Amino acid sequence: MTSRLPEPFGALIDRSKPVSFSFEGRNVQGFKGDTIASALLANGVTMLSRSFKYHRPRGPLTMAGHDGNTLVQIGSEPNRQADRVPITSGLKVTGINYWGSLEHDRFALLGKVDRFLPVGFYYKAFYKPRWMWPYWEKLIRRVAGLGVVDLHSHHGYFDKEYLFCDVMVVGGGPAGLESALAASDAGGEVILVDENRMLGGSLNYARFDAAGERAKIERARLVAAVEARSNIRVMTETICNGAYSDNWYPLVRGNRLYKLRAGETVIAVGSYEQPLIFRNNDVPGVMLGSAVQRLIRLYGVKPGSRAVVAAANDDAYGVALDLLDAGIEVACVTDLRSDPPSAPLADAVLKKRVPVVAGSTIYEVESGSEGRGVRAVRLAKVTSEGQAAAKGDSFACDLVAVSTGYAPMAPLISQSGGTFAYDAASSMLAICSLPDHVIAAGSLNGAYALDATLEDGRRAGFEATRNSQPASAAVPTVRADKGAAGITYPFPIFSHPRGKDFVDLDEDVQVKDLEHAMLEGYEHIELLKRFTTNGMGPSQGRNSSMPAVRLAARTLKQSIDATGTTTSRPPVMQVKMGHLAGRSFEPVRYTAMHFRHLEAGAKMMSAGLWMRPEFYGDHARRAELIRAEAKNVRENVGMIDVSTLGGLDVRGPDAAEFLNRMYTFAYTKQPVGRSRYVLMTDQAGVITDDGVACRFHDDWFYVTATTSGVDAVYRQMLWYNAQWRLKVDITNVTAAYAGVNVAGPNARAVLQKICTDADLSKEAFPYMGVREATVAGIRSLLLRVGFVGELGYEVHVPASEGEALWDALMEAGKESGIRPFGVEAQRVLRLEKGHIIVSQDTDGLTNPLEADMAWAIAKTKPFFVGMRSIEIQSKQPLTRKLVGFEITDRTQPMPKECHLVVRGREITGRVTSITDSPAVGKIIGLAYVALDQSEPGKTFEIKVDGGKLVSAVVVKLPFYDPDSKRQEL
Amino acid sequence: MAFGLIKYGLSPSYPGKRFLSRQPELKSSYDVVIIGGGGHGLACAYYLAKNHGVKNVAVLEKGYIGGGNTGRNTAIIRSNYLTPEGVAFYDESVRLFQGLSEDLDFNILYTERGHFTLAHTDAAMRTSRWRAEVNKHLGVNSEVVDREDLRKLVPCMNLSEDVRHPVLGALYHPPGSIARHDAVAWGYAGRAAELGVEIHQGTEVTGLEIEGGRITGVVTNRGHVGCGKAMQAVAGLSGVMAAKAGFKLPIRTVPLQACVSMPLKPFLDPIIVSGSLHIYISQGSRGELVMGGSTDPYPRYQTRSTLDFMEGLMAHILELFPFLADVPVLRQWAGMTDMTPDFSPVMGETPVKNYYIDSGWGTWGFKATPVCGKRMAETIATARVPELLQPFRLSRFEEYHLVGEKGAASVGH
Amino acid sequence: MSLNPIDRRARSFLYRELMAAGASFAEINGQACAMRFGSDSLAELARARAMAICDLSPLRRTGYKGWATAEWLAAQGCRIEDAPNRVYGQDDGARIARLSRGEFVVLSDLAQSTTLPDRLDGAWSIASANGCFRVPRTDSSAWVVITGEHAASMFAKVCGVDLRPHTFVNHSIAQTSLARMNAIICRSDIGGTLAFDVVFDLASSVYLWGAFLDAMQEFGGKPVGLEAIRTLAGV
Amino acid sequence: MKIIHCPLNGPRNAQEFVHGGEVVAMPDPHRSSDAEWASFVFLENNVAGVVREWWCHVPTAYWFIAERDTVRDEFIRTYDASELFRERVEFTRPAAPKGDAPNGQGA
Repeated sequence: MTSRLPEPFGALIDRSKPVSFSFEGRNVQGFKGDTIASALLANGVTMLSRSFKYHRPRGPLTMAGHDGNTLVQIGSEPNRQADRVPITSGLKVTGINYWGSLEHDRFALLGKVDRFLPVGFYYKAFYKPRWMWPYWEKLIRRVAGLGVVDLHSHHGYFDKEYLFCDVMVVGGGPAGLESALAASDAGGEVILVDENRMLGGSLNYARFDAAGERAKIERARLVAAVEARSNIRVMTETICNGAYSDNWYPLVRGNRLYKLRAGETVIAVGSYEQPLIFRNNDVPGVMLGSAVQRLIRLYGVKPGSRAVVAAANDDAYGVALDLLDAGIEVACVTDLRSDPPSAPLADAVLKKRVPVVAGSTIYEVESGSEGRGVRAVRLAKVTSEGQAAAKGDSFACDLVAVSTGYAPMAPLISQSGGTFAYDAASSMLAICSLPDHVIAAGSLNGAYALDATLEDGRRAGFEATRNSQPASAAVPTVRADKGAAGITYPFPIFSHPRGKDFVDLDEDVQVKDLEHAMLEGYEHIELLKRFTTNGMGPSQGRNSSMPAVRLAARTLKQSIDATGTTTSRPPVMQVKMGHLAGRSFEPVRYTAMHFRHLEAGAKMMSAGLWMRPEFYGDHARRAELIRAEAKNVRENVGMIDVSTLGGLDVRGPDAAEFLNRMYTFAYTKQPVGRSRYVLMTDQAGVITDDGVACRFHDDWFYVTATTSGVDAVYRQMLWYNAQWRLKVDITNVTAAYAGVNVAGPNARAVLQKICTDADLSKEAFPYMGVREATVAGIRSLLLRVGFVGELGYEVHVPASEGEALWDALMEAGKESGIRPFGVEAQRVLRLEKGHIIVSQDTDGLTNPLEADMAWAIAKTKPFFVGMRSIEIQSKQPLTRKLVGFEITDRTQPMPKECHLVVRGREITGRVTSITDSPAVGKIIGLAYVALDQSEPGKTFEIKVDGGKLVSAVVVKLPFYDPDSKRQEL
Repeated sequence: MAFGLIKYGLSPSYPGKRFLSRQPELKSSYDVVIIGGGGHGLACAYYLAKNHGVKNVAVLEKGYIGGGNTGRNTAIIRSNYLTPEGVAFYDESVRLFQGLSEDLDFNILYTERGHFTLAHTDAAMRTSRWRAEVNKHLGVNSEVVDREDLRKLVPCMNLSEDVRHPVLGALYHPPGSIARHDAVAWGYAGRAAELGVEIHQGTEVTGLEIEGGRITGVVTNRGHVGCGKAMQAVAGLSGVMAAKAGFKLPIRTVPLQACVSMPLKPFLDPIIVSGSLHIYISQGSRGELVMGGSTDPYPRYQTRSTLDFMEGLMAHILELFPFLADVPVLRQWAGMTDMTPDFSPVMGETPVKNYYIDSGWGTWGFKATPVCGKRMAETIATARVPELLQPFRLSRFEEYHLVGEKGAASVGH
Repeated sequence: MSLNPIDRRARSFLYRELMAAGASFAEINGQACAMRFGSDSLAELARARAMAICDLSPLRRTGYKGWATAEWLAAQGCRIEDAPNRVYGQDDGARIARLSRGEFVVLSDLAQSTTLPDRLDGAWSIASANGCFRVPRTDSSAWVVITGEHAASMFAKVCGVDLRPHTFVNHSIAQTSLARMNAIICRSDIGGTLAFDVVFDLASSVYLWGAFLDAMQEFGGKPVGLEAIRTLAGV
Repeated sequence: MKIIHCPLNGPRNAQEFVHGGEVVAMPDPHRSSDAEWASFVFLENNVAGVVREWWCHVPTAYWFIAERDTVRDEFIRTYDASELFRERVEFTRPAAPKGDAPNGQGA
């Protein structure tokens, strides 16, 4: 039974503050500062999870969030890391990925039949007979997968903040602290980021001298110095979770994602201690030496009572000394090296009469019932690389600490574009190139001996600020021997005839799985990874990719570099989707009359960023209300908010020439005081937008554009004139004007009431006329337009006065029964007049000829955008044409927009707009049909719901008021 | 326990057989050289050998097989396109996929999940109906469903109206499926190799040899290789290879990104796509959520991930699935896609005689792997472009006969 | 007795938000301007010094752009220099923000003592325009000022440009994206208090107002009236 | 995220910009063949290397030109469009062969 150690052990825990939480339903006591894993271990709970494939018991391996063994479910949060998440009172923690209970997992059976589950087994079976696969797939999905999502948990508040600094230092260990100090000497702003609660990194748990004093002294010195610097901002419990272009870094802390832009970056994140591979190396109780030290020093947890230490460097002996200090018996140290060199820590261990077995490795762990814990360790003599003789002595123990080597924490370096190559001298990857503005320091940079680490930190901090250093200043020197050589065992893999020698614990990949995959031809390291899923699990290969590379290199008889390593991709650590989403910003634009629409019960709809009234009143009566709105326009007077229509001021001596080039029509001779239709095409001749151009002065056109098109139109205009350099200025004044269209036989009467300074009579202000005037005391632009086919006036006023205009017109129209109408009624009305809506009646390829709008193309202009493409297409036979149609037979079901026009198998077109027209009294619409179907009088068939064919007849446009008397009243 | 696995449990020595022969020396020439060992190139090689008896074929891959977009895409398979040409083409692909595991004797984990393309605007609803009608007319199973239907079909999705982009309905395509992308490449490679096709990894084509307007050979990092015919299937680098052949393509190379969450117990069966929100999401067989969006905002020959992609993607996914806020994301990556002006592929003949092209796959190349391989093999073997591929010819652009799929392909993948 | 915004034709797009927050209004330039919130003017002043937002939409402003605009403004007696993205103060308190070689925004002073915007608009006409064109900024753009020691930290939550006082010096301009909407941010400290004028799309007023209030919550930020801002300015 | 140095606004996050495509000279719409025109409209150089392209800073609707390495995704140089486009561009129909050829588009 493990238990707590007395102070000074347990630097992170506050023994005065007990915290109780629950694990698998049973109550657990810990202290403030404990992680879930440390508290559980302190209570003798060593099994935290079940493995992915065989559902074997698993416990902490790294105690640093670097393995997948500690994934747990916290309430509605799946796959949280128990060795990182601090306990809080009442926390409800459960295990994941079992059938039954964590203790008794029925899926554990899979471990017994693993012979039948070879690597990539799911590729090799289950697909014959075909109908069986869906059942197998469901089973596989149920067995796979880890945590559970709670479909009813709500979206917590996450947000974001931008950060800026001259130098960011990632990693608060000895190298990082020295870097930050050196960088701050130059006076710039430094941000020091560390994922842990306490600065110091390895100084907090590792042992650098026999007495165990050095770390304390250095830590005290460095932390005090850093805290004294006003230009160093320290961010602890903050994960630098990726390296993106141009020194752009996501920092995750609490519920906030910081996005940091750093001038220079010092990456001093250190290295991962690497596991030793032997049979049952996954049993709870087998840990990295550094994990043991973290438990003892940081959490005051006694992880066992009798330990075996596997060593291949002097650090392992530091672990042994720590174990002894913690009152844990060390059954033996088995050193893989045939004759371990004399070294301070090793000598101290020998002095303490701990049996040291040289030239031996762990052959296998003998585990308790169903692999729940360590019972004993069986050693074996190392005969050659990765080869061990038959079993040697066995040592009873309940804890195995493994310190046989390291690997640099590569992700941030590789993500920022740096590269690594294999360094045979140290048997580790070493940095061989770095991108600009990124500097590596500490053990990540191969500096393992503490003095070298400190020097390398100073050097990095200096280089990060070189530009602000006096030219004379010399780069701090770093000793030649940085202590990387001989600390990592070159081939820490001892396969076992009976397997369960796990290379990747996340995915239950054993040595033989990798060997078999290569036998099958998956030899390229990426193929090997993808086929075996080695390194693809929650810990992303931190512990497994290097061993896999070593194994592949040996099997294929090639160098590590030739074998290559797999690419590291962001994020560095798992990150919540909520962090990435943050407080999402979804812009929305309101017109001046927006709240009037709401007050009138409008159903609003999105139109680009804008909100527009679809219709007014009760959803249930939608169709009826839309008809009534349309009817009121035809017979009386209605008003629609057109503020969202794009508005562009095109001004200057070349204004007309510019419009001539941008639009298909001709504008140079357009009289002042008149408006003219504009149709825009792109260089491919495809219709992209339309509107009207109102000429208020020789040098001033006010051009309208579609609601969703105006921004693109504006940008296009600026782009073209950046090349043409005409004397014209283009200004997007969409938001500047609120606009309404007052339409209907009574429009003039209503408007004239409050339009004091303009004669609105047909003679003074004819159809298509435009002028300035005062309406309800507001200076306005008046446009006589005919989109809906009735006498109508668009009134455009300064946006800040739009609501007042709306109120005044509603008031003035009261006695004539004016009613607002929405976008839907407008669609009906314009359809009755045969006007197209760009993007509804056109698609991504429609040219003006297909849309039957040749009339809108000026033939003799020297140029307009799209002209040449239209000319080319005009030489080809049309494949389709937009026509008006009507359906007289009321007994037939009414087609819907986008129902197809078919001729047997052939699809000749589609309905783009259709309505049961109140004014025409028929079902009318627009449709694309084949050319030979496009003559008025021709009939064609529309395929409606249920596959029924409805016939329609082509008619001339417009459907309503053919000679347009009404709009020209 | 499935029978296929019993031998693994019982035989004393490992019975798995090598699917890729150790790399042979390059021959001095081949009847057909296929440039690019992705799913498309390998499938083409397989069908050349199987359907047309053309076995003197070399697939030249500069990296490892399936290492390009085959191994980077999100493995969605569907045929709910917009144009009759597109629907017919992808429909044949879906049919081939359905029998592919047996055909290749390799489980590609092809699983029907159902595919929803959400509509948040009335314009999107119209496009949905358009696609549904074209699909149905050509015998492809698609229909428009409204919000109420969605409540039943995807109960966990947020269908409330008080969000910025409320869901109005969707295009529902029951045959929509997912598969294991690598398995498709490996399966084709294995069978092609069995039939005598040579697959050369680590073999980069650095130049093309063209005499009198016809292809005669290729130059590789391993020396010269003669050929009677050649096809390029190098999505992402199509323009670069075409330039070596001396012609231009209607293609921009634009990165496309995706990401996966940590594995979760199954909760989401269908594939959900939203064009307006630029997202799609499905849950793979291992339990991970596979998520992606639209292509990057500007072209480049690079596969570096960006943070802004993840930010935008997650903001919108959480609008549809707020309960995923605490789900951890594990890994993101990118591929390089061939974007064409009409969002349709470019296949078939080129200005260079006997030099064929398989390109313009944008974000929808994986789902076309079998049909493209089969039909390009037919094209190469018979020197006749089958009707199914005619609409996608390179010359359609100067003829102004584009195949407009933007409405169906821009995010749907 | 406070003026009701709807008693005037011209209305700030924010008047509903301001009323809901308890503003008392007074008439400025023919429209209702939020002068104070509640009765504790000292607390409001303190807030303005710490973290606050104030709607200045009723205040006069105008804009001009075109290839000959700089010359025209100079001819009207405006003092402007060549560097774009700088605010140039005028003797009468008006400020001219130079957005580019050819585009300018003219902001009046808090006391509304300057007549420059009106003078310019009076002097300009399309007939006489020669490479200089009026931009209706009062109509197209909302105007708020964000003040207080925490202002820069608040911006860091909605804006990707480094606006910290020592990097974004007084009279600097950033034309950028705020909470994904385009905006013009001018640093114009008021009586020693850090302050940013923000000029942005009028139609997004309600959206951005909400985004600002949400972002300033952690700093205790709230709306303040023009009086508090004027007190900062000592007018 | 990339930083793009806008000639007007200085260094800004790439999110503030939109890409406008490669700078290509428009062929004379009256004197070029149909094939030449279609190639201008649809075909891309899609260079893997340094390209000269249009970028727009959205908040200021400011178009400028950037030289960018599409393989390393690095901006080499950005400058105002007037460096390339100095002359007013005229268009004429062949019938009236007055004025300059319309492809005086610098690029």
